[in-house]
Amino acid sequence: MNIRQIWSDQNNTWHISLAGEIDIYNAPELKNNLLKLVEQNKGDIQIDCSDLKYIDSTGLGVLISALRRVKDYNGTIMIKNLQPYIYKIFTITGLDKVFTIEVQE
Amino acid sequence: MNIRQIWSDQNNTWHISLAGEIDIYNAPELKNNLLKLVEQNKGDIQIDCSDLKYIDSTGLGVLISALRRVKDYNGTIMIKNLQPYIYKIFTITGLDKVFTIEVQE
Amino acid sequence: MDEISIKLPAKPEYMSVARLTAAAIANRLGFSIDDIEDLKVAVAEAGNYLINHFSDIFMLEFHYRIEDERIHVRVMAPNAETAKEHQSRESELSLFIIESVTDQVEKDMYQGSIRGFSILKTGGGSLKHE
Amino acid sequence: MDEISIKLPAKPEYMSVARLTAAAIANRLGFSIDDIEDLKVAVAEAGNYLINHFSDIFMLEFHYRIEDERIHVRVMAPNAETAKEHQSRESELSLFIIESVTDQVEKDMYQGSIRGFSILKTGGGSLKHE
Ligand SMILES: Nc1ncnc2c1ncn2[C@@H]1O[C@H](COP(=O)(O)OP(=O)(O)O)[C@@H](O)[C@H]1O
Ligand SMILES: Nc1ncnc2c1ncn2[C@@H]1O[C@H](COP(=O)(O)OP(=O)(O)O)[C@@H](O)[C@H]1O
Repeated sequence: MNIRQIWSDQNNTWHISLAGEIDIYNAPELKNNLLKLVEQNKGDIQIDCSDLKYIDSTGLGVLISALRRVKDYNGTIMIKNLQPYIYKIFTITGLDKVFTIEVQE
Repeated sequence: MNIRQIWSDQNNTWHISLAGEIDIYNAPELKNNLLKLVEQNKGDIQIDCSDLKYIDSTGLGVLISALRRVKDYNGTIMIKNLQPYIYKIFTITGLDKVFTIEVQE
Repeated sequence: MDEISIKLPAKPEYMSVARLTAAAIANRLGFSIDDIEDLKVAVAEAGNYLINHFSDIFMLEFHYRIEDERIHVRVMAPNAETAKEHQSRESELSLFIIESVTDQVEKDMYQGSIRGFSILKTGGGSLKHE
Repeated sequence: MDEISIKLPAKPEYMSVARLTAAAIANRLGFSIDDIEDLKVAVAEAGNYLINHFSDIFMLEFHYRIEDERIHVRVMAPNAETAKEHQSRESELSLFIIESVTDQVEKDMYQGSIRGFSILKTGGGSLKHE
């Protein structure tokens, strides 16, 4: 797993890119990272998943938990460039209704 | 494993490209292919290994066996664009002395 | 019919090994990329579920039975006995996912807890594929 | 210390599974790309050797023992008894390769035949690396 982030003052948004595999082993690290970011700046979150190869239920749980924090201050989480086969995991679990998602063409 | 070949009348040579993994499972298929080619045209052989990811002892055995046939009519086998970590397998087994090899930069 | 079995420590860090083995087996059988991914996901979520469910789980076992275009895989926590008090909410997600990406799932129960999954995945696309 | 074990049919078509598992384990331990490749090659050649050596080999077993930066792997043909009459010439190549890419190899002998390999590979580059 690889996480990079840039804060944009202009549109009050964290631009995050997630790459590699997110699973039960490294999901806690992702959770710590996301929680630190929203403590630092209470903004919206855009997650670019162009290079995300795999996410499991534990990784989804982290996203849900982050969404809860972000909603506390009326922020949003947007997930971009999700590969179709990963998007499938979001639809199966109903999370396509919970997050705003853009699938990769 | 993927094998492609083109016969060049001009320099009396089979231009072969080997891609993927060659192992105990598919080495017999490689052997059949090479033997058919040298039956068809008794020429030199150039093998491009740019996309060769793995070769095991069985694959090396096939190359040795092909070399023997080719030497029967005074032909040569040249191995090109070998990845350094695969070249290592040739040096370990002394086959760097037996084949003419060009390693990938 | 061929059989493959794998035993791993029931630790999060080895789930990547479980996934890669599942993918390697499905790949060897000539499954499509989608079906390989489905099997990998199902096996991983079965492992996740068991790791999350039991406090005394040490080993995970994966038994593959391979026939033509079908893979049967049992994922088991052989000696696990004690369910955690608080079940993580991700476990529901795991169950959803396993059921959706496979052709058939049976749960092996032990004292009211799921202690294993018997999963069937066929190469021709899962029945519940979108 | 963690242990992983894998049992496979001793058939050429499953050696890709053996390789991928070896690579996945070494990758999990943070081995360098070269060391991952070395372990993969050693495990595969050990399997090749045994498949080529015995006429009555059905199963291959791989036992990994993992400590810090070291992987011990035993590759075994537990019930194989009958050596083939003609030993394939690739077997010499297998032995050469195994010895060159690992830190230590022990051969388990049975009635004059090698029936198993105990291989040690450390993450810090093999001793015999060029
Ligand atoms: N609807 C849900 N489905 C699956 N998992 C969830 C759901 N909601 C929360 N989770 C997971 O359960 C855990 C607890 O959620 P939450 O109430 O947000 O607590 P926390 O504040 O510890 O993140 C979180 O880590 C999250 O991963
Ligand atoms: N020096 C060698 N080292 C390892 N394997 C070899 C060597 N020479 C030949 N072989 C392998 O042994 C087998 C027999 O070799 P060869 O005499 O060329 O017979 P064939 O005509 O059946 O190819 C070949 O398939 C080849 O793979």
